[in-house]
Amino acid sequence: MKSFNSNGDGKHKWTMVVDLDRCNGCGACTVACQAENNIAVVGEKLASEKRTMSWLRVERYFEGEWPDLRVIFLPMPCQQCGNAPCEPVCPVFATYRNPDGLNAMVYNRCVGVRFCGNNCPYGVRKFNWFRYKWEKPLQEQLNPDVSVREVGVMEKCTFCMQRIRRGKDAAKDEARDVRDGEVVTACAQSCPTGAIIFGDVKDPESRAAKLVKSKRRFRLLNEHGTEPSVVYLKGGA
Amino acid sequence: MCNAGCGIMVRTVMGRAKKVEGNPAHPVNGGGVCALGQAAVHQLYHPERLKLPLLRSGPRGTNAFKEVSWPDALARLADNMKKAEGGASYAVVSNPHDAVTVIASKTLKKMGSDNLAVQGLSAVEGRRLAAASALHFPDMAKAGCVLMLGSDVFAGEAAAHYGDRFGRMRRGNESKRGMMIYAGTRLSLTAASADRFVAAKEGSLGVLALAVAREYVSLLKGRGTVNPKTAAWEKALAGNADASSKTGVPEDAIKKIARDLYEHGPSAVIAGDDLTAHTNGAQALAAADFLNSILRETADDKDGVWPPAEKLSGYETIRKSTGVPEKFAPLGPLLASAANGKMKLGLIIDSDPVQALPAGLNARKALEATGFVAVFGCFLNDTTRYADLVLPDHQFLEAWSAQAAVTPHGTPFFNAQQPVVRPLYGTMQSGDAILKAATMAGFGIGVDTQEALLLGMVGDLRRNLEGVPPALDGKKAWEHVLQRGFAVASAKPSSAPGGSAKNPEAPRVDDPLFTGLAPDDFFLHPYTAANIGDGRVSNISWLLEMPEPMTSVKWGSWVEINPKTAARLGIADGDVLKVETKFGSAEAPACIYPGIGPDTIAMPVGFGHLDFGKHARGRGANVMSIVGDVEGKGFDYTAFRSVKATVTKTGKRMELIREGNPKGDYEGEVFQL
Amino acid sequence: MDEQERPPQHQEGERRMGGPRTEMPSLEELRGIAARKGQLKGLDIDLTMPEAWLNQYSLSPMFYTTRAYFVFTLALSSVVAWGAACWGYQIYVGMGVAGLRPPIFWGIYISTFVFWVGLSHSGTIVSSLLRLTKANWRRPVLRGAEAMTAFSLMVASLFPLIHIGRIWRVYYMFPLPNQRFLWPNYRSPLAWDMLAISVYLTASMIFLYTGLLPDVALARDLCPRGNWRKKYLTVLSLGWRGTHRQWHVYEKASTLLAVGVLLIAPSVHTIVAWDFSMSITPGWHTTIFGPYFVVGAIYSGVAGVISLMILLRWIFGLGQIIRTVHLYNLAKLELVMAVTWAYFYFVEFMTAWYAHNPVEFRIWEYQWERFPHLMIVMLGGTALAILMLSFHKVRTSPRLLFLITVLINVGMYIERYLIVIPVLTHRDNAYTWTDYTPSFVEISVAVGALAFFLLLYAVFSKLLPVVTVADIREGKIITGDVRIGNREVRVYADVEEPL
Amino acid sequence: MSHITVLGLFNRIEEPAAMLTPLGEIPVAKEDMTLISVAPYPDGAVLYDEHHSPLWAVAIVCGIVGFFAAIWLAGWTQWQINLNVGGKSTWSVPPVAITCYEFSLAGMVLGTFFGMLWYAELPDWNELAYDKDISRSKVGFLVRCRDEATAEMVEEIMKNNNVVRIKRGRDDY
Repeated sequence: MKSFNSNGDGKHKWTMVVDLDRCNGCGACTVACQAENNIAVVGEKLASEKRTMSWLRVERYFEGEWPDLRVIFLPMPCQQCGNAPCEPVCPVFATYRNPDGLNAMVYNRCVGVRFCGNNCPYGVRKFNWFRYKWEKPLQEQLNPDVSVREVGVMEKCTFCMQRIRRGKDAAKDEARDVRDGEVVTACAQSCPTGAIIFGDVKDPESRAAKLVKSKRRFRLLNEHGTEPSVVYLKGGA
Repeated sequence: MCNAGCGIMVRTVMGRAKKVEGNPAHPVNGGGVCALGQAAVHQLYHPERLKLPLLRSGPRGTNAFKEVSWPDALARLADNMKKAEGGASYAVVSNPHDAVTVIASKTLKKMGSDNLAVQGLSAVEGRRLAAASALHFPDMAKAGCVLMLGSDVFAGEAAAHYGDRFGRMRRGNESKRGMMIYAGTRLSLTAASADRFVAAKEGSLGVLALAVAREYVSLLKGRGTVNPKTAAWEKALAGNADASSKTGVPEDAIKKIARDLYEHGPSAVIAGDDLTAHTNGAQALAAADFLNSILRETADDKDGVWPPAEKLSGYETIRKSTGVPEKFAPLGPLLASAANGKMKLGLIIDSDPVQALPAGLNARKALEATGFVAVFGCFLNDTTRYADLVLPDHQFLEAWSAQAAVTPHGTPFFNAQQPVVRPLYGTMQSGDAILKAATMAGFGIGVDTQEALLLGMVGDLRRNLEGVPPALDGKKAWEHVLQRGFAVASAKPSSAPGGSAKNPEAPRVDDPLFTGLAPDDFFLHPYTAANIGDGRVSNISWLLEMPEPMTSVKWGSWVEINPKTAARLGIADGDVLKVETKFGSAEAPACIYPGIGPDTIAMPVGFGHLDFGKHARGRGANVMSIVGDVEGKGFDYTAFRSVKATVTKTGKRMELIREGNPKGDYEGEVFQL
Repeated sequence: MDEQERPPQHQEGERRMGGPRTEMPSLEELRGIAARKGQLKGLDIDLTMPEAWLNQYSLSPMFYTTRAYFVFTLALSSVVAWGAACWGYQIYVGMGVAGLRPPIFWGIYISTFVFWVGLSHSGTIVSSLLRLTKANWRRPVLRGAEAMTAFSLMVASLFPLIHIGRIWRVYYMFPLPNQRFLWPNYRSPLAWDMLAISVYLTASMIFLYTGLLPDVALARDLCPRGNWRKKYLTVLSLGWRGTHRQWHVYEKASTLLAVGVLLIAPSVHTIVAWDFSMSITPGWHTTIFGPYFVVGAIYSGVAGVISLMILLRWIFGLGQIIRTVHLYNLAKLELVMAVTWAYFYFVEFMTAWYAHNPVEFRIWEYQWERFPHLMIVMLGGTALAILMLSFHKVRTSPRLLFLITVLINVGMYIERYLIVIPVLTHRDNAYTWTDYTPSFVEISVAVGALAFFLLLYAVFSKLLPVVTVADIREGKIITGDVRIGNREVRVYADVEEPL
Repeated sequence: MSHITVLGLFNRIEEPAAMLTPLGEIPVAKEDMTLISVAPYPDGAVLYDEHHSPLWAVAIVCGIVGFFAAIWLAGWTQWQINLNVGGKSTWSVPPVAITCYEFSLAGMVLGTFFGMLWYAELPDWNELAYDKDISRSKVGFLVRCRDEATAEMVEEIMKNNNVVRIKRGRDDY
């Protein structure tokens, strides 16, 4: 049964650093994610029921009153928690922590009890309420590296697992380690302000590894003991 | 899709475009791509794209067409070109720097007309095109403090560019954090990221610029910074004592801005629509320039906030070699003369003037009165309703093209673009179609295809591009540029004047004028939302489903209203409001939005298409249809924020589709940020 | 002989309470009914035999079917069919037809599940507790209570199936050996839940069946030749004869089963509570949930038993067997549970309110803001129950008892709704707050489930004896009247030697 | 060895109770007598149960079997499918404990039930000495006789004790 763990060698710990001081809330990451991960567009009616499938959203919080307003943008992907609350509640091992430090989601195993969604304090898990269709010829755009999810399964941000795998395969072919910056998630790649930095914190020279030591670092809802892999850097001077 | 000229790369698998990625080396976007750019692949595979030329079969205004063959369509276009020889033709394009614009411009000239206009050309953009001054190209990334005068750069065009520069400014260097102050009339997306938001009255930002300048100069004096011009500046700015009451910004807030600009330097001012979209816009822009000139002259600019004049001169070189027009016809007079029946041929290229231009400009009437209207584009839209011929264009991922432009921080560049996928349908590139028809009509410009034109361009250009070996011939040089996607124009010593070397002259800023129905009407504040931009992409479901960052509304338009005002008028979130101006009325649901002043309402542009595919048709209200014609002076632009509106409840309700919870977004402290 | 043929004396206490609602029909009357309605035509009961009335009474629900019953069953069946169709539609189209939306992944399917699991609790707990304590008034109540457990548990166990997104992959949750390393995760509370529910369902079915065994044999014997029931009754009775040996083992087994079931039942509802409290969701993650759920379950279950008993009395005219004294005793038990339950409410709300944990407090506020009517029904229902059940008059009035117990269960349903929903709508992440309204499909399925429960009961009453004849007989055997001075009292023999 | 069984039906429990002494004199052993009734009579009302049926032991053994089955199932699962879920330890105790509890009780209940059937010699659908009137509150008293002579003597005693009906059978229990 060791085959479960064979898709990672445990050499990496992928981490996303989100610099809130840089994030300007433009939402490019959201659409990049949508394009990369075959995320269905649900349409107006389902959107009005808040059933959008986006894996990454930019939350916006207001503080104060006109004209002394302060706004905080908070990009919210799956936090890939170290002690993920979503994992132990799954009755069929559809989600587990892989040796690369990611919350892997095995769509094929999922039966759709949705406990993981309830237990996620960040609210980043999405459920396939329906069979979503791609109107022709939009299906031509679908990324062949990412499966299109069936009705009745949970899905969520994977830290662009397919890109990680591609990067690792390329590195393996050339018999070297993965270089910093070789693997970037779609959101990090598209982010105009460079607010999202993706990397391997086990590589001490990586940008992410350096940034997670920043004095501005904090993690969301860490009081739940979830140990997220997404580290935020506090905004403001 | 947009005019910013970002460098993009497209990941393709088996001949299918999958994903748009930024070109990390490109001077505009530096590797990032905005949401609109990402959606290019969606546009490419959009189910509602046009596949064959369409000839009008019903009355105008109905979008009733029959399909015709390309030879037939081109013959008709050529016929009408012949008929319109002389000054009786015009063209509207969306991108001033694009190859198709060059073709349109050259063809029109051949036909004896110089009526080439750009849709939606804002004052800032117009000024930038005509710029000879580094004053308009401060680099935010290098600035220690930047004052945004109503410029919502993160939601407008070149969002990726400004995002990139902003990121660098803030945390390019962990030890030195750039500061951003935003002065404006609405808490825009850019204002949300600013360190300080200063709320000013509608149309008063020019006055604010002068007031800040005055405080800045007095600071200079007080702290003993010696500048020969200080006295002159002081004199020029002497008459702005009542700025605080005119702008609604308290005196100490103005002083604080000046102090920040002084202390955190090098500083710069970036002006935007809040400043210019009023009747006093030209003066206000001059005021902002004035402030910029002071900042530039007093700055210790070792970081290079201000581009050197010779760098900018490269733009003139590539502009000339590529044939990008220097000046465009002002839209207002052009459309007015078309409306008077003086135009026999109109070419509308990749733009939608009927939907996107203020109702006061009467684009619809102009098209109706034009003898023959040919529309080039990928989709049927509001403008094609008035077209005689619709010529389906390649989506840009299928097309050869090039742009010659200058980045907002003053780097002139030349973009070379090749098709990433084979054309899906029997479409033809607009440039090719125009060239073919023009050749048939006898107005040929010497090249047959857009691709040939591009080769010709590079032939002229190659010696002016950095990194292109001079030994390469035109074709090789083009391929060389294509490999990188772009080339930066090399700087040459130039005699062009850099900056405002002249003695300062006191800019004067008049009070803004407003067309309104009653004195206590609301200021109407149309703005560009970050999700669908100016409306050219509002048929793309990815973008419609992306929440507008500030309101988090998706799939529809809205009227932003201050919570207190709403409470006073008994308006609840989702109540459908009727917004009425002198020019008409529009209905949209209310969105209680804390980031807007109590005397203002704001509406996003780009909605309310009459026809733009099933996603855009009839979605929301088109705010431009109720915006008027108070013409600005000095540049070609419209003072589209000079309208006042009344707001009434219709009694209907329409729940806004929001991503976030309107109550919950005030409870951010849960995260202990 | 005469003495036994005579209808049983009313108990002393009962007479004080105003006596039974229906007078015992005389033998002649019984014969008359039999002749008139043809109901006993085939039924092989010799009405001249001693205690024939007992056989008649306990078996007549099986053999005597009115037109109203058919109409009622048909109506129930159509509701069930509609609910099933809605479920089918949901499977075909996707879970989206429910009103769920992120982050509200559990809706009324789960609250209904908890409700039915809760309702299932008292059946066996009451039954086994009364068995173990040898409470003699238990006897007529047993079957109804046990059947209620079995059926409500069957209905409850449907809900996880209705609720899951890919019902066609449900076997992933079972430990079935396979080649693909698909194995359930025992660290998930849902796996515990599934385990507990299936164990409880098995145990309560066995408990019900064991109790049924002698009565099935009775029905087999009394079933007329050629009646279609004969066959399955013969098979189900397993050849039970009632030898001394069989009775002896049976008694032992009953006691052991009662112990087993009594140990399983609280664990089941504790585990159902852990489905919630093992999460880290504020408002669910509380240590009180285990006992809170168990007490709530017994509270709602006893109310369910009372309602059902009264329904049985009314529908099958069993007033002679399920007498007011039984309802009176159950109502006393229910009063105790109501008070305990009120205490739990107090503890729960007090901590949330006083500690002012921001997330929990917001949920509390939201509950009052969004569901004030539900909160009032829920809290007021319990208060009213305590108030009313304190009155002797109420405890002896089936009509009032029925109203109160139904109100209690309505309140308990609301309680489950308010446990599941507001916690999910107002999570840690304020940006994701949203609202939930059950969709038409969800409501249809929930109503269909109620109808299914009633239908199961209705069908059960036609297939198997709905009253425990053997236990009542046993009660009669060990009962005698003793005269103390001028008063005759009924006494029960306890034949087992005390220590 | 073939037996003859005699089943007498009585109206009251006192009548078979009174027959014990005469029957003992024939002699008929206590093991050859049994009472068949529609409701349980207390032990000793007529007879005592002579058989030892340690049902509780069966229940406990089955419970223990369930316990170890659970350890095997939940424990083995965790050991073999060693996936990190939510940072829970590789061999997490609470799931095993809960599974053990449930399985033990399930084992106990199932053991009790099947043990009951075993000791009660059920199911047995053969035509056994029985009468439907037992379900109508008659008390049946069944005596197994070695030979015809004994059977006749037993019948005689039954008749002396107000028997309602007598049935004869062979090879019963």
